[in-house]
Amino acid sequence: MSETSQIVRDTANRLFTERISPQRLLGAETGAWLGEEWTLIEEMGLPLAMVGEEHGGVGLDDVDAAMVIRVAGANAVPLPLAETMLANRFLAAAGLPLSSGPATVAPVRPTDRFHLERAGGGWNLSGTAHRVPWARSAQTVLVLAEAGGQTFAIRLGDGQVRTECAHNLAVEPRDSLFVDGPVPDTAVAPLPEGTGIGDLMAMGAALRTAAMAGAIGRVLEMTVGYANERAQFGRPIGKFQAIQQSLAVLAGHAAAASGAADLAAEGLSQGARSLTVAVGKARAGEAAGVVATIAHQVHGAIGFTHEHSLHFLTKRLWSWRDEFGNEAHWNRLFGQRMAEAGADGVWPLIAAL
Amino acid sequence: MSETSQIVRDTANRLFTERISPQRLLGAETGAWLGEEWTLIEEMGLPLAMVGEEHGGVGLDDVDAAMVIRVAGANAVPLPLAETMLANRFLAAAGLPLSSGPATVAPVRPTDRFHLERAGGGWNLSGTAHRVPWARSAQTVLVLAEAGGQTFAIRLGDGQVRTECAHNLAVEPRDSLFVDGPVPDTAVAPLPEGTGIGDLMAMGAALRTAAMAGAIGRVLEMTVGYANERAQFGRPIGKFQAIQQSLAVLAGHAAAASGAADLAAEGLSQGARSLTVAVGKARAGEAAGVVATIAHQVHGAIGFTHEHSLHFLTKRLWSWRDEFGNEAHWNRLFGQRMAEAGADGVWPLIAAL
Amino acid sequence: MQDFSFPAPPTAPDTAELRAEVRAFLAAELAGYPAAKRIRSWSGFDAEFSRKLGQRGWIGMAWPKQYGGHERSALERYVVLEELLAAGAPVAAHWIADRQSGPLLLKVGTEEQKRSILPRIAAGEFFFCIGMSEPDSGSDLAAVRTRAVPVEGGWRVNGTKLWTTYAHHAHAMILYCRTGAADDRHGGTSQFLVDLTLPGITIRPIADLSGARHFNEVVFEDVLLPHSALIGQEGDGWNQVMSELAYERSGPERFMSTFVLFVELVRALGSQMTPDAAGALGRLGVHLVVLRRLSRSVAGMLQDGRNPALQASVVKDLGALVEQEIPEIARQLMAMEPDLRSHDALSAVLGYSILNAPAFSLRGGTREILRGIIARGLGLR
Amino acid sequence: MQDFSFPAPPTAPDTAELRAEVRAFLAAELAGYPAAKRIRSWSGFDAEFSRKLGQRGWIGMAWPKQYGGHERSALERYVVLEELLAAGAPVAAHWIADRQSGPLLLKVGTEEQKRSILPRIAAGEFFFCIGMSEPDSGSDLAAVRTRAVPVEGGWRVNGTKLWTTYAHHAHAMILYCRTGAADDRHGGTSQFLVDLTLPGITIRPIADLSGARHFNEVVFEDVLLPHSALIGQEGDGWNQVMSELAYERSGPERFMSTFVLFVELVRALGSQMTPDAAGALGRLGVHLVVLRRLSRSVAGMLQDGRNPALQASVVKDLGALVEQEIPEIARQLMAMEPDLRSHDALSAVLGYSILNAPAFSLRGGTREILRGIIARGLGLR
Repeated sequence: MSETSQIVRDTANRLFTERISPQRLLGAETGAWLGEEWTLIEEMGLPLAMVGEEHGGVGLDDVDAAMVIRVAGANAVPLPLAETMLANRFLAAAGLPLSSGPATVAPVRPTDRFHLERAGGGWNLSGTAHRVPWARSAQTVLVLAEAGGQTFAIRLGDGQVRTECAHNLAVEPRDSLFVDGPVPDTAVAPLPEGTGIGDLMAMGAALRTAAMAGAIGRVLEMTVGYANERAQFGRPIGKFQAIQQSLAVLAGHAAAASGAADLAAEGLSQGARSLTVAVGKARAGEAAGVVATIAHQVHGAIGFTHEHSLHFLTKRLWSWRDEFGNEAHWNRLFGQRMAEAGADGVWPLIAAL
Repeated sequence: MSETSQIVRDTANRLFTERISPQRLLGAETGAWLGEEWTLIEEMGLPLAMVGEEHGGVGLDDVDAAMVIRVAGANAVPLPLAETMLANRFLAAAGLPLSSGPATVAPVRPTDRFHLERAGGGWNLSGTAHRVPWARSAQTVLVLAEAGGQTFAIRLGDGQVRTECAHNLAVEPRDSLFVDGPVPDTAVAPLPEGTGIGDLMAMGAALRTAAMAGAIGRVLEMTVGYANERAQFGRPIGKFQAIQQSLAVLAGHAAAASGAADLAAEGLSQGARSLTVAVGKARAGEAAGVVATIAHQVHGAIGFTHEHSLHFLTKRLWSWRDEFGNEAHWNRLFGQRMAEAGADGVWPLIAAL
Repeated sequence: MQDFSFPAPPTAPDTAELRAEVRAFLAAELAGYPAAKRIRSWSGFDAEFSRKLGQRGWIGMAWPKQYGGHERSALERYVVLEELLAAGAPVAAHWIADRQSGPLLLKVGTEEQKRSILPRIAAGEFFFCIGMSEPDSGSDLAAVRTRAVPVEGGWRVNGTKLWTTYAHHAHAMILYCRTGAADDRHGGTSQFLVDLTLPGITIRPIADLSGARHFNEVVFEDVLLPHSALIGQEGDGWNQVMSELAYERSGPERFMSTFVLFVELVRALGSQMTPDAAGALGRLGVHLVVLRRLSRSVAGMLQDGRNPALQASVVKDLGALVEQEIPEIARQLMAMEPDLRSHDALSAVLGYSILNAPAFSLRGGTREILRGIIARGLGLR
Repeated sequence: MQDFSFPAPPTAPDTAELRAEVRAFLAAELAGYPAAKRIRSWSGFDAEFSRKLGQRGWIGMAWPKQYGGHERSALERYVVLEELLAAGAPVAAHWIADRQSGPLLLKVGTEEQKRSILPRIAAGEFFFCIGMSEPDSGSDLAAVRTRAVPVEGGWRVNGTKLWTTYAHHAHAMILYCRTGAADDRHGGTSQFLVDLTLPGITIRPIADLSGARHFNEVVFEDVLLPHSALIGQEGDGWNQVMSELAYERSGPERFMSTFVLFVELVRALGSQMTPDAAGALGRLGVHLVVLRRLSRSVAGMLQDGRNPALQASVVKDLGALVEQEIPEIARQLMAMEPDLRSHDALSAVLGYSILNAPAFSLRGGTREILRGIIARGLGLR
């Protein structure tokens, strides 16, 4: 890891660890917007992490940007950092102004699509996207839509969208977003040749993979710590072989999730062309379920309460694994690539990753 | 359990336990035919267990007949007892003479079919069936085939079939059977209305379920016994919690397999109309894999040797679970029935079993 | 190695009529009751509904008539239980009392306790909670610290019970606590029948991870219990609790907690199910059918006066796995995001199931504890 | 809690050319080599093939040239290993020597040992077996009873080694045995370089459950070893063995044992794969890709002189699960009966895989032992 990477990572980690307390997380669950924390994050320049300096960004390496999200995931940061990073990346690619506040992206589900067409001097955009992260809080919504065989980035502001509230299991906003109306020419720009909606899905998946790996690492620490503290039958439960074997399984999946996040981060820049993003999201998603199950089993009833912090992480794991494509989605995609490669092409395909 | 059932069960168990030694099992693996044991089994009347007294059989209750196969499974009896019982059942149902020696049945795979047609004064039968149990040793082969919308039983003798040797993982004969030639009228008879080839599959599945439950029960005993004997790190491995937890899982699957075999046995008489056979074969097949895995894990290297007896049972479990339809086959059938019943019909369907 | 066998369930008198009666009742009572509520299953609390069940004679079904029971067979009772669960009926109010508090009193209670309490349970008007777990005594029941000290006129209780489900709605608690020396792990404990309105009892809510309230902390501060509150023999608490376990661990509630999700999944997949989806669903159905067989077998053994604690542990261990597997399979088959508050029934039901699934292998004996019991039965400990 | 991290694998000098070279070699050498033999993978013994690999410089690749090595990087070596395994090449003859006997000698052997043995290993002409397990010492390595007693001119060895893979084909054994007090569990052991042609050594075959012979029992009766046979320090056996484990547990052979079945499965399913089959296959592929990443990371750490024993245990534990899962998924997808001797490649390969899969989580450290090591690394023991 380069020195810059280390500094960014440590600084972000310090900020999140200091600020994202259980109280703030409980507040976020009741719908509070953590404005102070967002301001601090903006002051660090993190929302511009994935934008090159030539476009006014910070120009972090994509792998380092993913590491920031990993650290955020470990702290269950209840803010649209990944989404704003992504939105700005696409805005910059299209030559549109960056977002000056929190932003989000749409569509985020493989089946949702917007309809964009020329209307008068400008454009008309219509359509609905569901499960859009933080739509209610976004000052800018980046929408991708296809028209005439090209993919366009559309920069929408507050007044141009209607949202309906919905949530993931961690009570993070996952809203429905409705658009139907004119958009000025200045807010619409084509993306570079070869960039498409699939890239948004893939890059979102890569960042969720990073977040899951972070959360899983923290869950491992918490669970080992708890096992060493909690006594039953006269000794810490971590001394019981049954618990030890379970925690070893947890650690194995944590290692796999970490490797998966590394693979996904390395593929991030390539968007939908990257198979390692598919691999990463699928593998980390599988780990997420196993890890949450074992962590709760070891924590027992106490981990099942709202007071204990475990659920801030496990509820996110149960949510994130299904966002930007669940395991079945990405496993299937990888399987189809193997089928296309044919039996004798399977190994070359794997060895190239 | 009735007194008769108890007597049949105990007598069969005594015979198998006394006669089916590891040496005999090793002999069977090298292709030896256990003629003495077969004679003793015939003397007990077991091949006629599923034929009513009015047809010259023993007239055991089907549930008791399945129990005999369960006991045989527990002892890994390498003889075509289930197949001969089945063949005789169908021969009797068609009014054809029973088999006077070992017999088998065909087809046994969902995709294999024979072609039967009128030819001159008699019939012509042609076709191939694979994985036919003990075909090489059978004096009688019962073939089921459809003609003109009816299902016929065809009684073939030694000279009328050609076989090619193949085996399951326990090195039990699972031969390919080739038929192509005339069959006299006296060897062909229609089965009662409503009886079809599917019944043969289902009844075979029910008996394999019984055999698996027997073998699983014995594997549980052997593995617990071994865990209590084998010492590592200064105490019996059965004292280690990791082993205890694994054996508890094994015991759970053994209980499920036993219940599955009970369900299948109760459905045996109803053949393909019985959903409990589907349930039983699928559940016991799933248990078979888990049980064999845990048993070998606990036994360690010693259980992996040809000298130790564990493999006589585990190799049969790995084979039987795939015979007469594997788990996927029967699970799918049950799932399709649920789909046909519709969401609100699922519970009534389950509660009726 | 103890006997692990599961005899065939008793062949009951024909239960078809009873079953039809229950279904008709539920169809009427629960018309329009949404799947998002049905999924709560036996965690759904509705005192009015319980009262109606009592009026139909479906609580305390197998108890003697002299105590308000109906002297029906265990299998008839089983039919009612499983129909309630399959429909996702809100049965939490009376469930504990019907399943274990009543049977405990019937077995070892005083004539006075039986006469005063059982008829009210059977009427669906008197609800119980279980006072077993404590802050430092979850899996290790013998480590309870709550203590009842003999005083003039009865007992004085001090201590804290935790995870007491629906204590805030219950009328009474079966309290398990120490009455003897602290170093006598199993011998020095007793059970008491506690009126929760007594002075000195404080019930505090504990929110679960989804923010819902059903757990409580129940604090006893110098609570005075009359002599008549003792259940069974002083010092016999451990044995009495152990004999409750087969009731607690073998019923259909131990594998049907996500059955409503299963049904909604079949609904969503519809008739154009792929063979693989049919296989995945079929497998779950297969597991449920076999579990039901084993569970009914235990019900028969209980009716025959046997103690199938081992078999009950097997049912609960296998059952929790299937209950937990259903949401995992559902989300892969449907590729949907779970959302507890969604308008979409499947998403909401899935969300509820995912959030609650971890509890299935904790409540009523953790997976590790159950497997330890099974290992002991195998002769390994 | 120890460091569990897996750093990014080193960015090697471009290995594309080497990889292409190996593939071309294998395509030529293994043309017509059937899948039923390829599935034996690193259990397939072919001395001639090993010699050819030696001639290509693909054994002892990372060792110093002075000992017959080729001073290639760990990642280059990894490329060769994984290409061999992916093709199912018969590499058993030299595998142990290349993976751990050679590196052990290189690390702690005498100059004489290094000069006399390493070049012959690298030439693919000198094969090793491992003398660790004993009848009463499987998982509990510290319980070995075979003993070397100092005598004039060297050591006298008595005892029995078990499960010694390919001892009957190997030239030498790395013997792990007791040289000190029996009550010093870890301290009193040493390692020796044993010429298997010495008098007093008897090698007896042990058939595995399929009747195949690769295991042996190796009995030592008053076998005299010269002083020069001692490897490393007397009494340091335990530590030396422990430092071998990261080599033994992290390589691609720990997750590719059924890769040939995986390939045949893709072949059988063909291009008209259902989405669900693609999902099941894809998932296995995903697991393999991630394992490969972790395994290459460990190779990099080994090259850097670190001791990633913990990470290696993780790779082996996760890897065995996938190796074992492949046949289970294959049989459900194809609905075929496994038959070791079938003419049908898939059935034969499946049969071999099912019969051998149990060994994957036993050999080289049982699943329970590995998880115990991981738990210790987590700070739980």
